[in-house]
Formats: sequence, structure tokens, C-alpha cells
Amino acid sequence: MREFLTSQLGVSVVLALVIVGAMQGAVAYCIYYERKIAAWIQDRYGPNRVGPWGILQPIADGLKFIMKEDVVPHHVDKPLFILAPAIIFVVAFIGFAAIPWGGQWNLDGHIVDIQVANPDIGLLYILGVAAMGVYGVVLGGWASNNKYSFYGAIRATAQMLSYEIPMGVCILIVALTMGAVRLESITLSQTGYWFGFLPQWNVLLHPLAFIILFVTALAEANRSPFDLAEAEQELVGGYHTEYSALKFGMFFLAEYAHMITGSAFIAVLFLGGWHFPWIPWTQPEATQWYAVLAKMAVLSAKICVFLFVMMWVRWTVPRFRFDQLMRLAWKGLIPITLALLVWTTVLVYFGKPRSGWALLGNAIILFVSFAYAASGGRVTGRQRNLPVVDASPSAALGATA
Amino acid sequence: MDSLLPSLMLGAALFGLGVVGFLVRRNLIVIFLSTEVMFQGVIVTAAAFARYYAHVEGQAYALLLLVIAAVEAGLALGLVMLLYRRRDTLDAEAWSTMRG
Amino acid sequence: MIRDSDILNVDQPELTAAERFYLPQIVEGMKTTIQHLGKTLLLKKPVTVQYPEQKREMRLDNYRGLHRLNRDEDGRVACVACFMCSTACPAHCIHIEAAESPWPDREKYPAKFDIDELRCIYCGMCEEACPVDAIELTYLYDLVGRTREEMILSKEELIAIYDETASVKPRKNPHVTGYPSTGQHRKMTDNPIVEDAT
Amino acid sequence: MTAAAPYPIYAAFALGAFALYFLAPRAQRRRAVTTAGWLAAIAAGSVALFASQQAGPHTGILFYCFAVVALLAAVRVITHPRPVYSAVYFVVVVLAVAAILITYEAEFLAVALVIIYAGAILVTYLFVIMLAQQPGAPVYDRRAREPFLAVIAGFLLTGLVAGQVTAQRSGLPPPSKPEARTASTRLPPNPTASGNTAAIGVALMTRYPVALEIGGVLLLISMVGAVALSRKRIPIEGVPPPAPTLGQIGKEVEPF
Repeated sequence: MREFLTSQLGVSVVLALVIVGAMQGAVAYCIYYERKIAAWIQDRYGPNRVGPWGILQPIADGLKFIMKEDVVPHHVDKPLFILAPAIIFVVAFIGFAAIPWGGQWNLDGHIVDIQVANPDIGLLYILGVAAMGVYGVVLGGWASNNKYSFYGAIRATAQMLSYEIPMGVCILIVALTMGAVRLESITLSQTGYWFGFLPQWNVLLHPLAFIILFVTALAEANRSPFDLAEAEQELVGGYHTEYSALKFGMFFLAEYAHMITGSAFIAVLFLGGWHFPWIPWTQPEATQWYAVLAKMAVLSAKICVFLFVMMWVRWTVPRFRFDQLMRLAWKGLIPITLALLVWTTVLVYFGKPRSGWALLGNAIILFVSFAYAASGGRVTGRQRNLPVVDASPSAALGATA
Repeated sequence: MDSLLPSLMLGAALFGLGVVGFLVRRNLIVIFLSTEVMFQGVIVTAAAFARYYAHVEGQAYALLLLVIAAVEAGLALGLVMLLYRRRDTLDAEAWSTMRG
Repeated sequence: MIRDSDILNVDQPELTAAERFYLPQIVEGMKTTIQHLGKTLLLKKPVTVQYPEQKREMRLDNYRGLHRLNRDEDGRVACVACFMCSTACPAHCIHIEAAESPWPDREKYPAKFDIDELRCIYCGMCEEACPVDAIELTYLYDLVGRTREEMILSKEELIAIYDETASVKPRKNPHVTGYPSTGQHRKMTDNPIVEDAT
Repeated sequence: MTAAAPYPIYAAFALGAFALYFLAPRAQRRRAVTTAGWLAAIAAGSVALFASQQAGPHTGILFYCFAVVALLAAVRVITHPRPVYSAVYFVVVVLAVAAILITYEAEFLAVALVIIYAGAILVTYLFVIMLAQQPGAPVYDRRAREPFLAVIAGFLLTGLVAGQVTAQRSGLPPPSKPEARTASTRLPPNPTASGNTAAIGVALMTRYPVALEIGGVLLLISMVGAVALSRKRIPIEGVPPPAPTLGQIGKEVEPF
């Protein structure tokens, strides 16, 4: 038993169990966190009735989800209706398996990774899991047999397909820069220093790709301002209109789980994962148990910061219109990321992917795209494409006369 | 030592299922789904050979197959949408006017 | 008939360069919201009223809350059971049963006077219809009940509400414009509705 | 095993064809027919399992589990009367095949399969199925077209080919040694190498650059073709749009 527990497999199993448990709690508290932040931004108190500072609010919410009547309307496609929340929930949680939580741990002489699985293709694994995420939304919306849910599903499909492209290209940029697709390797190669004090985090090389990856993570998690699939004002809640009780709760929790996965992923790719500069415990050489805990704390803190920014964005930026959403992806993000990719490829050819040239390329591309936008590139060109019809009554009457 | 046979059988069976589906079904979309099942059979076979001969070339073939599958899906679905708009049905029999 | 002169053509304003690029405007907006967040956290001045503990100051010149049934100078119920209020009521929530008045100065008085506060829409028509100013809408708003029956107030309960709020003459205050007005506020204090008072 | 005719494999494929004939969508679904179909399918699977057991040590229990899942799901893809379910079952096929690829140590291929198939192609299929959806199950989904001939043409022929290929295994070059396999498909583990992924990348870029480029060009052509096929008539700037049919007000529409 002891041997099993100190082996990589044992650590992975224990970690998987711990993470699944901890994430459910974390996801529940995300809702509390979101409500608090929303309240503060809107000059309110937020939940403060259940327990001190409302700290037990998630438990009350969870109880409410469980106790509510679970309605399965008679007009739905029952197997898919029940399957959809399960899919979205599972997909949201299996992404955590490839996140490197705390580097390596020297456990009684065994060196084990604090990671459920360390596949060669960790980067692609997360991309694949994210690709599966759309099924929950699409099947849920379709099975509800309700036109608004259906519109939500259609929108979600188009949106996720579109935003997967810039997301994939951003990830490719990181993979090219690092020459690796293993998440642990990517973290490890960000632990050096420039000029002796500046951490070699990718965000300093590719800030533009970082921002775009963050934007696409918002879109993939169906977060505001990209929550077109559940636009309450237009679609009565979109794909989860017909869901109630725990099934609705699963959709709800999955959104936050997606946010946490996305944040962890961005933190690993661009912010050095568990690495924090100038602190000896969070360096790769430190393998004691307290170092592992410190690294986990650093990664969690980075995730919390990302979550905060995501919520902050949600309570600031209004929702996009659907054509603006598509325009942003296809005419904005994809060309920019492709240009960045080409630039990175050139740098890799010259053997300097991690030099100031990368930053320079980002600046140039940012400037060019800004100049293009400022020079009159259409932002809301939809109305102008329509034929101009003189709809005034006299014109109409004149035409009949 | 010999682990190729089960994989080949699986590949052949998937391919055969795809063929039957292609012939049996009348829904245009399901017909194209059947071709995708055939692709799966081929991919399994290619990957099995790659492993058998300890060579990545089989996997490289399979990757190119994926590209072809993507091309096929893109075009086929565009065609299906076009046909659907013309006749308002997905029935393949609706397009049999050229039959003698 | 829509005339040409009625039509106002609105041109979409051209977007500025920063607006076209989204990012500067988003940063601008996020600056605003983070300022609100910081202010709320550091200065502790949220606008929320913590309701059951704190109560808002009510405007007495226009708020229409629970009904009361007034007493006249002699302490008798002022109502003369003329049915004007129940006729005027658009929600049909007032039920009156008239009886021969025990007093010489009027013919009838209400033997029963029930108001279903769940049906009532608090429009104040009853108050306007009343010829003797017997029914009035007070500033009370915190009526709760566990059953529907509890929410039907009887004559005794309505009179009890009058006893409780007799010092205030609702909406007979000078008309004020603007909000909040000066001097016309009344600090809401605990005003429990005593149900078994007669 | 000698090069004798592989009767178990023929039997397995014949049984499978039999099963499929019963399982094909038909006008009136009878429970007995469906049950017979599933029984025949199970029999086919057992015979196939037995045949491959004869051939030598099996690849591992995981392979068989996922193979069964893939086959059952594939059967449902081609027999389910509702296209959405066909697509969902096809996702199951893809995931099972990806799992099998992982047992072949082809992790990159497996994940690429999931990303491309499950993430992009199947979502597009679902999208089109939803857009072109008809109320209820139309007749062309409920009735198979010539199931008997189709089964013979497809399945039995494939079975014959598969049987012949496996019967002449002596003609195939022998497999390489496991250590050689490890050396050629996997790079030595170091912090920046990516194992199997790098090997495939090297193979694609050094041996098949032309194929890769053609693949890219094909994708571009397909994109252009898809856009051209599905475009709508849009007024072009500079060219005046067709005159608005205002004359209809007064004829079909009441003037104000």
C-alpha cells in the first residue's frame, strides 16, 4: 500500500480524487466569488446572510439546486436531454488532468509529478477536451426541442468553431516558442530569468497572443461578453431554458469549471504555471512537500486572478451582437494570430524564438491592426450593406401613384 | 508478437459497416457520416501497421487521411446544404432523375 | 397617419478609432468598474439598505401602503357603509356588510369590512371615493402572512392599523416635487401590526 | 497458424452481415427482428474474438473493450433512424478509435483525431443536421434502401478481402523488434522533446512535404468551395441593388 502511494500512479490517483473533490467546492465558491464581485462593482454588499459574510451561501445554493423539482418536459428528446448536462460536466472536469499543479515532489526518494497525467501531448489534450465541450451545449439545446434553446445551440456551435481557431493558433505560438507540447516542460522552460531578475514568462514575449488567448477562453467558456448562447434578453436563457434543479446546476457549475480550466491553462502557458520568481520554494529544484504546497498556492493564486479578471470583464463589457462576434473572430483575431504565427515561425527559423524580436513583432502587429481599424475598417458594417430604401410615406405613396 | 490481426479485423469491420451504411441509408447526411466511419476503419488500419512495423509513417498517412476527411466534410456539407435548399429534403432518392 | 415631418432620421455616429479597436474602450470601462469596486471595498459605502434591520425613509406625500379604517372624533368607526369604495375598487378586494347603525347620526355602519390585501393593487381609488374620509392608505408596506386567509384584513385589524398610525395623515401633506424632498420624511420605525387588537 | 483459409473470419463477417441486415432501419420495427439482429451481432463479435485469439497473443484487454465499443457505436451510426443520434454515436466511434490509437502509442494521432473529428467535423455535421431538420422522423430515415444487396455488396466483400489478407500473413514482412520500435517512434525523453509528436512532425516535414502541402492546398480549395456553395446573393458595392418593390404597397398592402 505504501509503495503504491509513493509511486507515480498512486500520487496520480490520489491527486485525481482530491482535484475532483476540491474543484467541485472551488466551483461552488466561484459562484459566491462572482456574486461578491458583481455586488462590489455595483456598489452593493453581495450575499451576506448565510454565515459570516455570506460564506455559506454556496452550500445554501447547492441545497436549493438539489431540493428543487427536477422537471423533464414531455416534449424533449429524453436521452439526449439527460446526457447533455452530464457531457458538459464531465468535459469541464477532465481538463484538470493534464494541468501541472506543483512540479515534482521528492517522496521518500521517489520523484513524482504533481500532475494526474503527464502525457507527451498535454497541450493538445486540453485542446481536445475543449473541443468536446461544445457537445453539451449543442445537444442540450437541441434536445430541449424549444426554438430559443435551439437558437442558443446553433449560436454556440458557430461561436465555438470560430473561436477555436485563434485559440489553437495562440497555443501553436506557445508550442513553437517553447519547442514543446508537454505542459510540465513548458512550465519548466519558463523558470529562467532575463537580466537576472525578469522571469522568462511567455507573457513578456507574446502579450498579444496572451490577450487573444484570454479572449478566446472567455468565448469557449461561454462567458460574457461572449455569452450569446444564453443571452437572456433574446433567448430566454438559451440552451438551458428547459433545464431545472440539478441538471441546470450542472450547466451552471460546468461554466465555472471551464473558467478554472481555462485560467489554469493560460497561467501554465503564459505565466509560468506554478513558478513565481525570487521565491526559492517555487523554483523547480525545490521538491519538498512544503515547496509543492507553495507551488500549488502560486498556481491557485494565478487562477484566482484570472477568475477575477473574467468576472470583472463580465460586469463591465456588454454582450456582443452576433455579427460583431463573428467579425471579431474571423476578421480580427484570426488574421492577427496568423500574423503572429508567421512571425514566430520566422524567429524559430533563425533560432531566436525567445528574444526581444518576438515582443517587437507583437508591437508591430498590434500597431498595424490598430491602424487598420482606425483607418475605417468596418466594425458594424451590417447596416451599410443593406440597400437603402426610402421608406418615408410620401415616397411609398408616390410610387403607387 | 503478432497483434496485427485484431486491428486489421477491426479496421475491416468498420470499413464494411461504413460501406453498408453508405448503400443502405437514404439520408444524405447519414450517407456522409458512413463515409466517415469508413475513414475510421482506414485510420485504425494505418495506425496498426505503423505500430507493427515500428514506423511513424503509418501515422503520418493517418494524419493526411484526417486532412482529407476534413476536406471531404467541408465540401460534402456545403453540397448537402445546397441540395437541401433546392428540394427541401435530405432524401438521396430526390436526386434520381438522371436514372434511366 | 405618419407625415414626413414626423419622421426623424437618425444617422449612426461614426465610431472613433479607439471604438473601432474595442480594446481602449474596454480598458476605459474596466477602469470605471474597478473604481467602483475599490470604493465599495475600501470606503464601505454600498448603497444597499439592509432591509429587515435598516429601513428606508419613506415619503409620506405619495406612498400608498396598507389600508386603515379611521375613527371619528368619538372613537367610532368613521365608515358609513355607503359601498362607494367597494364600487370604485378595480380589483374588487373590498367586502362590506352593512348593518343598522347603533348611533343616531347615521343610518348604517359596517358590520363587516374585509380587504383582501393580496388582491389589492394599492391604487388609492377607495380613498378618493370615500365621502367621509374613512378609508386611507398608510405608509406601511411590511405586511406578511403565512396563509392567504391571514392576508384578508378584517374591520378590527384595519382599525388597529389606524390606532397605530393615527398621528400621521398620509398624503395630505403639502405636495412636494423632486426626490428626496425636505422635511416630509418620516423615519420608519418598528410598527408591528397587532392582529388581535380591536 | 497456417495459411489455410481463415474460416472463422469469414464466419464472423458473414454473421456480422446477417446481423446488419436485421438491424437496418425498416418500415415496421419488430422487436423480434431487432433482437435477432443484436444476437447475430454478438455471435459475430464472439467468433471474431475467437478467430483473433487463434492468431496469437492479444494486444491487450483495452483494445478489445474499445473495439467492441467502436463497433457497436458504428452499427448504431448506420442503423439509427434519427440523424442526430447517428452523429452522437459517431462521436463515440471517434473516441473509441482514439483510445485504440493510444494503445498503439500514437498519442498525437489520437488527440488530433479527437480535435479534428469530434471538435470540428462532427460539430459541423450536427450543425447541418440541426439546420436541415425535418419534423418527426421522415420516411427516408426509417426505411433502408435494399438492405440485403447492400449488406452482401459491402460487408461480405470486405470480409472476403480481410480474410484473404489475414490468410496470407506470411507474405507480410515480419514486425520489427520492440526495442527498434521504441527507438524509431519515440525520441529519448528530455524536457523539451515531445516524443511521438516530434517523430511524426519530422516524418511529415522531411519525407512527405509535398503531401503535406497538397493537403494544405486541398483544405484551402475545400474552404473556397464550401464558401462558394453556400453563399447567398449579396448586393455588391457600386452595383445598384435591385429596385425595392415599393409598388406592391397599395396592391397587396393597404396604404396608410
